[in-house]
This record gives sequence, structure tokens and C-alpha cells, in this order.
Amino acid sequence: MGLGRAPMTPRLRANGIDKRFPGVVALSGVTLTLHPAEVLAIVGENGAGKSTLMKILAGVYQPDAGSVELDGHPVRFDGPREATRAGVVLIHQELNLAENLTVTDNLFLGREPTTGGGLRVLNRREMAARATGLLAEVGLPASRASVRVETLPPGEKQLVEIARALGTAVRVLIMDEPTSSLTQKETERLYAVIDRLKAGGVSVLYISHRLAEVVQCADRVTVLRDGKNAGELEKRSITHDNMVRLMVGRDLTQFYPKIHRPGVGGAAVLTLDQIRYRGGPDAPLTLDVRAGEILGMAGLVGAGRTELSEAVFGVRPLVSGELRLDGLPIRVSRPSDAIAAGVVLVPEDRRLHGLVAPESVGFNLSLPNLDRLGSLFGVRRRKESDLHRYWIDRLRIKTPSAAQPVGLLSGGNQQKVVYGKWLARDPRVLILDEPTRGVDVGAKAEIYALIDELAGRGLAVWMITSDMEELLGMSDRVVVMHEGQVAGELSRDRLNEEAVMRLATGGEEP
Amino acid sequence: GNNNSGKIKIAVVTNCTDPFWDLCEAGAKKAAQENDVELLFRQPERMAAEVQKPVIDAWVSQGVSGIAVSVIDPKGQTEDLTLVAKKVPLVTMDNDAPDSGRICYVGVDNKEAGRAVGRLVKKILPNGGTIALFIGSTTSANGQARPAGVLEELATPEANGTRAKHPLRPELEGKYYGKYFLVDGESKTDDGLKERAVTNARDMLNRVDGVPDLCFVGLYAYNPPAILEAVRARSLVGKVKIVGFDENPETLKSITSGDIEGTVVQDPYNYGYKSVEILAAEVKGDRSKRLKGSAAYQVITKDGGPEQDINGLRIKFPKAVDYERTVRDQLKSVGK
Amino acid sequence: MMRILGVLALLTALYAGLVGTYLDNAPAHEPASKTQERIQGNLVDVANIQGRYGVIALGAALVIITGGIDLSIGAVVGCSAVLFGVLMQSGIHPFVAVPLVVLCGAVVGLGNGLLITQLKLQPFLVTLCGMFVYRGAARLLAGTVSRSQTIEMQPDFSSALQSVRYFLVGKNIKGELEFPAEFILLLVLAGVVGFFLHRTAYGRYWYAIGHNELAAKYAGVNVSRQRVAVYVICSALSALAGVLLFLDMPSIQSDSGGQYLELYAILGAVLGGCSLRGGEGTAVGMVLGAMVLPVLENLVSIRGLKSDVIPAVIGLTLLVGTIVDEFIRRRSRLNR
Amino acid sequence: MMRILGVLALLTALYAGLVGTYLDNAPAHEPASKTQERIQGNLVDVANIQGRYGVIALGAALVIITGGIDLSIGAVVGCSAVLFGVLMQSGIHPFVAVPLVVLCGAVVGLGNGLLITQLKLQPFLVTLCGMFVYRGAARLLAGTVSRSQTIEMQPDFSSALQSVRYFLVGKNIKGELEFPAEFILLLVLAGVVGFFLHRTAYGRYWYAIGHNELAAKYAGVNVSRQRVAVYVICSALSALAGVLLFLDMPSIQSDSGGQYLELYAILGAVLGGCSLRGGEGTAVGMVLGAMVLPVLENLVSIRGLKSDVIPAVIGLTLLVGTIVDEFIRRRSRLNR
Ligand SMILES: Nc1ncnc2c1ncn2[C@@H]1O[C@H](COP(=O)(O)OP(=O)(O)OP(=O)(O)O)[C@@H](O)[C@H]1O
Ligand SMILES: Nc1ncnc2c1ncn2[C@@H]1O[C@H](COP(=O)(O)OP(=O)(O)OP(=O)(O)O)[C@@H](O)[C@H]1O
Ligand SMILES: [Mg+2]
Ligand SMILES: [Mg+2]
Repeated sequence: MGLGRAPMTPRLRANGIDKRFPGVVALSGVTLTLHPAEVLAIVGENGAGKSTLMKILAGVYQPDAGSVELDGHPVRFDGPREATRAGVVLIHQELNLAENLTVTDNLFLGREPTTGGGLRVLNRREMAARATGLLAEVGLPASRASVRVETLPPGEKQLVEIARALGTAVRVLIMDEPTSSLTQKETERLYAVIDRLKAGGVSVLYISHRLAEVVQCADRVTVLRDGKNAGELEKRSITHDNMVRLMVGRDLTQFYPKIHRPGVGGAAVLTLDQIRYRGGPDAPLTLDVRAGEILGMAGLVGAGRTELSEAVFGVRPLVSGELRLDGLPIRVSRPSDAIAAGVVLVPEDRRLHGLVAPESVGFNLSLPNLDRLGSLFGVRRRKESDLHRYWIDRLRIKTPSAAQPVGLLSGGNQQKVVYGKWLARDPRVLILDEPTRGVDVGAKAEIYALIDELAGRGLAVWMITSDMEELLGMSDRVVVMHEGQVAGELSRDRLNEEAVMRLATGGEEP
Repeated sequence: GNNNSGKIKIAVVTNCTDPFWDLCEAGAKKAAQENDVELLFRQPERMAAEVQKPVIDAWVSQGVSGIAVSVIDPKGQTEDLTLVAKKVPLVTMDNDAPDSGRICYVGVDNKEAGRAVGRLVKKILPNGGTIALFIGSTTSANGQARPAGVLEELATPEANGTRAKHPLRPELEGKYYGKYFLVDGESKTDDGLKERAVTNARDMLNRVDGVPDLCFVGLYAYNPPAILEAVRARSLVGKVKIVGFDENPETLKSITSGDIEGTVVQDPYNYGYKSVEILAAEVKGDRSKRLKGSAAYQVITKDGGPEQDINGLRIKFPKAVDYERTVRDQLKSVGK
Repeated sequence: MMRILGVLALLTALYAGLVGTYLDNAPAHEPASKTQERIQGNLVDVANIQGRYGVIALGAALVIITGGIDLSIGAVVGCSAVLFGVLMQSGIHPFVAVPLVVLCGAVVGLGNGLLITQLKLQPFLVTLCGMFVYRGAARLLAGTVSRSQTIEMQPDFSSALQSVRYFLVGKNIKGELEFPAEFILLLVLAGVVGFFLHRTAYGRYWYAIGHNELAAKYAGVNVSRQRVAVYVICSALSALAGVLLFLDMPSIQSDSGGQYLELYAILGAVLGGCSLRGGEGTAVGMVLGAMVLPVLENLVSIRGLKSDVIPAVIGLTLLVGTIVDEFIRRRSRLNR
Repeated sequence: MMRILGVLALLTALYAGLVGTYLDNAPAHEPASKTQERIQGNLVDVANIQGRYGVIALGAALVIITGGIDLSIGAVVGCSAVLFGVLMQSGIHPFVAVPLVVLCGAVVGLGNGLLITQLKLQPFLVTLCGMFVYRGAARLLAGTVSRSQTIEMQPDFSSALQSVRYFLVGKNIKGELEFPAEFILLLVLAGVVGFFLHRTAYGRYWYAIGHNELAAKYAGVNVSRQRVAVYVICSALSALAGVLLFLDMPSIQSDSGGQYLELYAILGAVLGGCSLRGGEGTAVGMVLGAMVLPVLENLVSIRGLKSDVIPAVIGLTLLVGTIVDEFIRRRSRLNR
């Protein structure tokens, strides 16, 4: 590529950054260099310190030691506001939108175009005009501009965050896992955006656990391990295996376990028979999830996969139809009913639905299992700590102790806690909504192995995913959703990316 | 060592916070100086026995040499006050609890004073009329005794609380006490909220609009000025007669100006003065200061009048201007 | 939008009830024009009080929108009313005293805001302590203040005070209520608040902070400054309400002036569509919400309900109103 | 843990001040044993009040832990006290009346809880309406109730009422306080609450709901049921406090009994470490938090502070306590 020339001064440089949190050394002596008009990917395992480093660059945290230079000048941002002024913009790993406001309001929050001097009267016309442009850039229709953000599905919220960053006079754009809730289509559009930014001289810091994306769009890769620099990769040496080796410190050979499962195609464990749910499409939907299989479910953002799973889990009331477990009808009017029947859900948004963030890892692991830890009137402490220890070990959850507030763990480790709390229940049906969102390769491999093993033992797994690689690698059978309906079904032998995309966009079955 | 520890401590606990009690405090202070005792004076935040009791208990346990209490609910509080009276000399003031073993009572008989209000009404509207009563609360002893006194006086000799509709305005229900029609047949309460006292009067004015021979009676200290405010806002000054209770400075001023007809006062300054004086004497074993029976109220009108003997009490009828001056001098000594 | 429908329905019902009561009760011979005049007179009375409630409801609502709460409103109202009187009595001209009192209110709000944002204390706790402190400050300033007392001490201010009173409260020199000045003031202030809330960047910040403080912070909003600003506005408006109270009431007692107003203000804000979780509310809604309680209180007293029944009726009406409101909203959400 | 240190420091300071005041003010000739006896007597008095506060603080704290709020506590206390008296006066035996009143409290809580969970109304609004409604209910039940009035009407109940009083309030037949029964009751109840909160699944559910209602729901917690349960417990405890109030206080006025107790209960809970954002609080903290205000009020009484100064002193002390608490916590976080 034409960007090989060595620039005089790097756009952004971080030298010897240290950052400690109570009980955790998040970063020690980390160095990073970002050249103008370059896409630098940061990869590393969960908890390696990527987000922390980005927050330091963007002025959210102050480093305990070390310095940051922008265009060769030392800078010290006392807050995100100052960083934004200097052109350093961070798109956080977790969504940070004022969901009670419209998309337009969020696009300009904190830097509204105003008139009237100190009165700061909103210039609505300008806002509307610019909003349309920004939304178009990320591929959202102009009609979204006046919609309250809370009504959007997570993927679209993520696009709004990206559009917002594009609206600033950005010189360094930091994207912390921007694609974790995006499907392939939106991801590709994001690449186009990045290309355009690059052409305009903008430097991009890009964090992702989807290594294929990194291979595709990064000019260089910096690898972090345990809060330290673990190596750099130039464009030509960016390969999946190279990155993994640096990240994990060893080779990961068998990524997608392919155990032969005789149970595939066995008896239906969970049956959705002609169901319609509140807020869902008018036409009824029928689906089987069979014992011992991994049923993949694909679809575009907003295809209604999450809603369907919520209806089955008792969050959205059924309007008609019936749910059956092992052929027997079950009544599910709240999650506790589903859980009692052995149907559990690893939700899409773990911060909102999956975890009680301020409470400890142990608290969260125990929460749905209290009925099994003695009686409701007395939790057996010994039994409880055994459970904590077992699942922390089994899932290799990286935490100082079971008493650590779960909100302070890295994203991937948080996700593992959600798995732990459900697997401790020995469920019959495991519904996974974006099962490895924000999970690093190593942990992903572990989770895949785990899912596979559980399926091998007869667990029915219903896996909703926007990650094509994961879908193709893990599914025994795939159902594709389009506008709330089953658009088609693909067995393992007919499974390929093209077929999935065609169905997802409303095309015919091949 | 505290510099006061040598002095005798006399405590006074009122029933609530009010300018009325500031006058009492002034009197108590004066007596404390004259008798060289240390005064503890407390106006509890609300008129409720549950607020007053902990204060009394704390002071008794701390070892005061005498305590004066404005009783809120005589029947209910008798038992507790009996315990107090066993430990320290107890004076009841403002409201009495006769069976508590208190050494004496300093204060007027609220019901008698209420009758005096009734007599004022009768004098203003000799041929009968429509009246409304306003008061803070009817759950305390004085809140019950005052309206009862007013109505008792009005009721003699004829009708007593006969249910009826208003002759001119049939939608107004009420009761007849003598020739006087009491709207709604009850006192309108404002729970001690001064703002509500004004709106209560205002709403009543709206309801009785156009009815002749009106008299509004305000039975807590802040009620008469509140009534006057509402009457002014409706341009009805003079058309609606106002009779009050207690010596609120606004009330006294408005009596002088003729906007309020009159009020019945209790002289709280003397409640404070006498209570402390009696208790200080008591500590020295002097029982001569004890009072017998209840004190005399006074009736304030614009022009005043000669003293009279009423129901065995010598009642004064001072002019509003004169009495206002007295009150002002009394208040100065507490810096209000 | 939908949040307004519920409170509109409630208000309509209450006003219909009010007018209906008047029409029902109109004396048979009374000409319609006279009845109408009486209705109007009453509505003006009510509107004036609605105005005063509304002023504090606006402040409470802004705080609530940013996810905070202010329990010190009532105490600030009382304290400001007392301060206003004391300032004038000490010789400060009314035209100066009004802005000075509002400024003091703003300083109080600054104190609240700084404690909340800089020391990261809970708003509920800070403003609850504030409730005690400002009430205490009022009591230390004076016992009772009133217009007449002020004029007596500073006769020069009489006409200035009167014109302030006329423009802010609508009462002429005789104390007659000529027009609902407080309501007009509310409309003006609501216009200003609405402008800031709905048309400027500040409003966007307040909504954003209320819903997701972190998001606002990450977007570069100076969250602390905005929070402080909102507490400052709230307390300044409360102080203004204190001035209104002083001008409208015959006298203000430092121990009880403005009592409970924080609850009424919050109630008004919430009825008007603010959620205590923050991030929601409109200026129009605030005005409508603040209008409910005064008209409801007026209705129950116009209908001559017994004092003992009134609180229960008010509570139930508000509850029913809230439920209706919720159903309207839920329905509108389904039909969307 | 750290949340408790701040309130402990505050309490220690207050108790030290209390004992110091006694020692300073002890008459020169008094033997130390006598002074100590008086101190003890006072501490027992205070402990009894702390017990009653604590009972409602426990309830308030549970509601707060789940992220709710209950403003109806004071009204429920007052209403229950009145109901207790009325029930007994109507011939229901005290041993039956106590559980009956607590049951009624639970029903009230059920109402609050169902409105909040089923109709999805805001807790602040529901319980504020409840505050009016239950206060109104109390007023409809009776004006004033008291033990002596009850015994007068039902002399048979005298001894039963006395034994209930002895065990719940610690007062013997003469009305002397023999031991702080209310505090002991608090310790027992706090033990039960603490057991539920810290040792059973329910406690986990309450914390989870308070921190993240949705996550709790997705983890299979029946959020509505738990929320309702907590409101039921809170109101039942308030009703129990009403019984205690009736037994301890000389008389209960229906229009003011228990007023403001919701604020005191919430204050106790928050001082004890509950966050109004939900999800935080310990049983030990609740007890300590509830102990603050009674000893503070006692201290200001004992020191004979002027009535006017008291609110400011209380407010400032609480504020300083809160700030100290915050600093201790922040420090401990840094040193971890
Ligand atoms: N505010 C905080 N308080 C305490 N510990 C923290 C905090 N933020 C991060 N950590 C810890 O610092 C370490 C680095 O976290 P960071 O979020 O930077 O990891 P990451 O590389 O972004 O991981 P992921 O890929 O899972 O997002 C982790 O061990 C995490 O638990
Ligand atoms: N066009 C749209 N406009 C507004 N809201 C939409 C639209 N499409 C979907 N939604 C909202 O998105 C949700 C449905 O999408 P859902 O999250 O179930 O889809 P999904 O296939 O799981 O997508 P994702 O991959 O983002 O999770 C609902 O809350 C729905 O209201
Ligand atoms: Mg991260
Ligand atoms: Mg989804």
C-alpha cells in the first residue's frame, strides 16, 4: 500500500503508560505509536488493558505514569471534552448514548451548532441537515434522525455512536470494538467509512476481537498482553495465527471444535409452535430446537432475533401459539418460568440484562442458583463458594477473587460470568444471543469448546449470532430471519456465507 | 464545671412554635432575671404530644428544679405528667391537666375565652347571621375548647347545633346555634398551614358570596389576619365582620384600623412570667405564689370599655392601640 | 405529548367540577352574568396560587429532569420570604431587595449543587439537611415578618412595595386581587424555562444527564456545572416564590412559611410528566401539573367537604389522576 | 463496612457530647453515682425512641435497597396508632388488636406495592398520594386517641393493655420506663431483617433488584413479587411503630401523629449506608443510622439550645456527619 512511507512525527504517541486500579495493574509501561492516515489495530485478550489504554488516550482516565504526545507535542487531557477539542475521539466499548433523546440530539450532544451566543440556541436546521449526512455515511436511513435512540436495536445504536464521532473534527478516531454488535453488512460499510477517513488523513485506532476484520482493515497491529506490549505486526505479517501467538503466547490450533455429534437431528427439545408475541410480526412463527444440536440463527440487525428469544424466555408476552418442551406445552409468562423449565438465555446486552454490575462475581454466579444452594431461607455458604470456585476455574474467569465487583472485569470475563451462572443450572436449552460479543480469541475458543461439549452431551443450543465466522464455524443447522420471520433454513452441508446473506436480505432460498 | 451549674434551672415547654410563645418567653425571661434562675425555654416544632414528650423527659432527667408545660391533650397526658409532677414541681399553663398533680394552672379557661368570642359575635350581629369558624386543628385541647365555647355562647338560649340548610343559599349545609348559622356545621381546619388559612377563608367567601350578616371567626392566632387578607382580596372589608383570638400584632393593628372587630387575648407574657415566678418560689419552699383557678382573658376592641365581672372573672376591655403597645414592649425583650 | 394528556384530562375534570358546582349552587334569581363573574373571581384566586406553585414546580422539575431532587424548596421559600422582610426592614429598598433575595436563593442553590457535585453527596440527603438548615436560618433571622410591619418600620417604602406587590401578585393598594399576576409570572417563567429546555443546548444537556450521566460526560458535557446550574435555578425560583409569598400573605412565620411546598412542587412536576428517574419532562407539562393541586383544594373546599375528609379525597383524586394518566400513556404507546 | 465507620464516628461524638453535658452540668454536691444514674436514665429514654425510629428505618431501608421509596410511612404510623386505639375502644382485645393493626399495615403496603408494580406508577407519587390518603383515613377514624381514653371506655382491657405496654415499650403500670423495650424490639427486628438481607436468597434478590432490575428479572427473580413484599414489610413495620407510638405517647392526634416520620426513617436508612439509588445497605448500618437523630435531638434539648437555633444545628450536624462519612469512605476506597 502507498502508506508505507515513514512519516516525520507520529500523529499520536504513548510512552511508558502505567495505570493501576485497586487490586489490578491494568497497564504497565505500554508504548504505542500511531502514524497519520493509518489504521492501527490493538489486539489482546480480555483484560489485556486495551480499553484502559484508549480511555487514557482520550482523556477519560489519567495515567499513573507515562506521557502522551499528539503531533509531537506532549498533551494531557483532563477530560473527554478536551480530547475531543484536540481531535481525539473515542467510541466506547459500551454504548454511551442519552437514549431518551433523538438520534439527532445524540449526534451533536456536547457540541451542538448554536446561535445566540451564550444562550446557545440550537440551530435545528443545521443539525437536521448534518444529521442526514452523518447517518447516510454509516448507512442509516434519514428517517432515523428524529427517532428516540431507545427504540433502536443495539446494532443501530452502535452506528449512531460511529456517526457521532464522524461529526467531529476528528484527527484520531478510536473505536473500541465497534463491530461487536454489527452484522457483516454494517461492518463492511464501516470499512468504507474508515477508508474514507484514512484518505482524509485521519488516523484510526481499531480494537476488535474479530481477527478476520483486523486482517482486512489494519495497516499495523499492536498486541497487548497482561497490560504490557507483546509485539507489533506490520501489514504483511498480519495473520490470524501471528496475532493469536502474540496475544496468547502459544498457538491455538483447533479453533472451532468439530466433534461428531450423533445426536444432531434428534428429538425436538424446545418447540415454538405458531407463536406470535406482543410487538412482533403478525404472522405466526414455528421453530424446533433439537437435543444435541447447535442451531445457528442469522439475520440482519433488527431482524427480530432478539425479540423472538425474549418471547421464548418470558420477557415478551405471547399473543398466541404455544411453547413445548419435550413435546409438553409449557407456560412461560416470566423468565423464572423459562428458567424453571430449563430454558436459559445469555442476553445480548450483558450490562443491561446479564449482570448486576456493582455486585461481585460470586453474587452474579449465585443469583439464579440460590434455590439450589440450600433453601431460599438459608444460602449454604460452603456450597456457594464451591460453586464460585468451580465456575471461575472451569471458565478461567480472570478475576482477583469471587468478591470482585463484576463490573470491573474486562468485557470478555464479564461474558464468562454470564455463562457460568447459567451453566451452573444444567439447563436443557441454552439460548445464546451474540454469545461471544467482546470475547477474546482464546476465551472464544474455550467457549466454543464448552458449547460444543455441552451440545455433545445433549444440550440444545440456540445460538443467535451476527458473527458470520462463528455462525459458519459452530452451527449444525442455520435458520435465517428476515423481518421477524423465518426466511429459510440451511443444513450444515448447504451452509455458506452467500446463502445466508441472500436469505437475510429477503432473497429466495437457493 | 459549667458557669451556670450553681443556678437553679427552671424549664418551660410550650405546645408549638408561635409568636404567641415569643411573648411567653419574654415574660419567662423577665421572671428568670428577677428570681436569678436559669431558664430553659423550648417551643417544640409541632403541636403534638409525641414531639413535646421527649423534651420534657430529657429535661426532667437532667434535673431541672421546676417545669411548666402547655398541655396539648389533658386526658392523654395526665398519666405522664403525673410522673413528672412526682419528680419536679410542675405548673401547667395555657392548657390545664387538672388531675396531674401539678401545683397550679396558669392560663385562661379556653372555653370561657371562647364564650367571650361568642359574645363579641352576638354584639356585632345582634339579629343573628351566618358565621364560619377557622382554626388550625381540632385535635388539641384548645382546638376543641375554643369552638365549643363560641358555639355554646351563641346557642343559648335557642337552637343548639340543629342541622339546617341556609335560608338564602340552600346548597350551604350547616347548623344553627341560636340565631347563627354555622356553615358546614364545623370549624374549618388548616393543619397549622398559614397559606391554607388564607385559602380556607377565601373559599368560604366565594361560597357565601352575597349572603348578608356575615361574621368570620378565627380561633388560632394567625387566623384573623388570614381571614382579613382574603376579605381584602375580595373587596369585602367591613361587609364581612371578623372576630379573632389571641394577640397577633396584625390582628391588633387591624382592630385599631377597624377592619377586625375584636379579639380575645390570653396575655401569654404573664403565662411565662407567672410560671417561672411560681416555680422559682416553689424551689425555695414558698407556696404563696400559687394561683387559684384560671386567669382572666381580656377582650380587645377598637374603643375598649370598662372592666366587667363575667362568670366570676374580672375581665378587662382594653383598647387595641394600648394593648398593641404593651405587646410590643414585651416582645422587645426577646429581640423579636 | 402523551404525558400531557393525562394531566389535561384531570384538570379538565376538576375545572368542570368547579364550574358545575358554581352553576348548581347559583341562587335561583341570580342573573347568569353575576354567576359568571363569581366563577371568574374564584378562578382568578386559584390561578394566583397556581402561579406560585408553578414557579417552584418549574425549579423542582428542572432538578428532577437531571435526575436530582430538592427537598429544601419549602424551607428556601420560607427563608426567602423572611429575608425579604428583614432586608426591607433594615432599610434596603424593595426594588433592590427582590433581586437580592433571588440572588441569595441562587447562592443557596450553589451550596446544594456544590455539595452534591463536588463532595458527591446524595441530593436527597443534602437537601434534607438543607431543609433543616434553611428553616433554621429563617428562624434566626426573625420570628414573623409582614408587609404592614415592614411599612411601619420603613414608611418610605410603602409605595414601592405596593407597586412590587401589584406587578408580582396583582393586588392593589386596598389588597384587592385585580388580576392573577402570579399566574402571568408563571407563564413568563415557564416560557423562559421552556425555551432553555427545548430550544437550547443546555436543555439537551439536562435531559442527557438525567438519563445517562456518563454518556453526557463522555460527550464532553460539563456535568457538574450543569447540575449546579439546575440547583441554582431551582433555589432562585424558590426564593422568588418566597418573595411572592411575602407579598401575598398577611404575614410569614419563620417556623412554618412555605412548609411542605417541596412536596407540592415535586408533585406538580411529576404530575406534569417528569419522571423521578430523570430525563423526562416538558415545560407545558410542568405548568399543567402545578395547576392541579390548587384547583383540587379549591374544589373540595368550595363543595364544603368536611375538613376530615379532605386529605383522603385529595389523595385519592391524585391517585386516580395518576392511574388515568398512566393508562392514557400506555394506550398511546400501543397504538404507536 | 466503611459505610458504618462514618455513622459510628458521628454517634460516638454525639454520645460523648451527651455524657459530657451531664457531667458538666452536674450539681456540685451530687455524688457521681447519682449523676451516672441520671445519665443512664436519659440514655434509656433515648434508646426507646431510637428503637421506634429504627423500626421504621428498617422498613424504609428495605424499600430503598430495592430502589424504591416510601413517603407514606409517617401517615401509616399515625393511622395505625389511631386505628389501634379505635379498635380497642370498639371492644377488640389488645392482644388481637396488635396483630390486626400490623396486618392492616401489611394490606396498606400491599396496596402501595401493587400500584407500583402492576400499574407501573412511580413509587414517589404513589406513596405521596398514600400520605394524603392514610392521613385522611386516620382523621376519619377519630380525632384524638389515647391510652387513658381507651381504658376509660374499656376498663376490662386495662391489664392486658398494660402488659402489652410493658413488653413493647418497657413502661410499668405507673408509666415509669423500666427498660428500653423498643430498642430491644428493634434489635430483634434488625436481626430478622439482617438475616433475610444477608443470609437468605431474598436479600440477594432485593440487592439485585435495586442495582439492576432488568438483570434481576432476566436471572429469574420475580421482581414484582419481591418489590411488593418489601413494601408490605415496610408498611407492616410502620404499623407496628404506630402501635408503639400509641403505647408510649400520652396521646395521638390523628392530624399530626407520626408526621415527618417518613423523612426521619429515610434519613436513618441513608445515614446508615443505604443509597437512594438502590442496592446498598446493611442491617447494622440501619440500626446505627436510626440512632443518630434521637440522640442529636436529645443533645440539643439537654444543652438547652434556643428553639430557634435547633433546626439549624440539627441540619448542620447531619450535614457534617454526612461529609465525614463520605470522606472516610473515599479514603478507604483509595487505600484498598
Ligand atoms: N474502573 C476499573 N476499576 C478496576 N479495575 C478495572 C477498571 N477498569 C478496568 N479494570 C481492570 O483493568 C484490566 C484491563 O481492563 P480493560 O477493560 O482495559 O481490558 P480490555 O483489554 O479492554 O478487555 P476486553 O477485551 O475484555 O474489553 C482488567 O483486569 C479490568 O478488570
Ligand atoms: N426499523 C426499525 N425502526 C425502529 N426500531 C426497530 C427497527 N427494526 C428493529 N427495531 C427495534 O429493534 C428490535 C428488534 O430487533 P432485534 O434486536 O430483535 O433484532 P436482532 O435481529 O436481534 O438484531 P441485533 O442483531 O441488533 O440484535 C425491537 O426493539 C424493534 O423495536
Ligand atoms: Mg475493552
Ligand atoms: Mg439481537
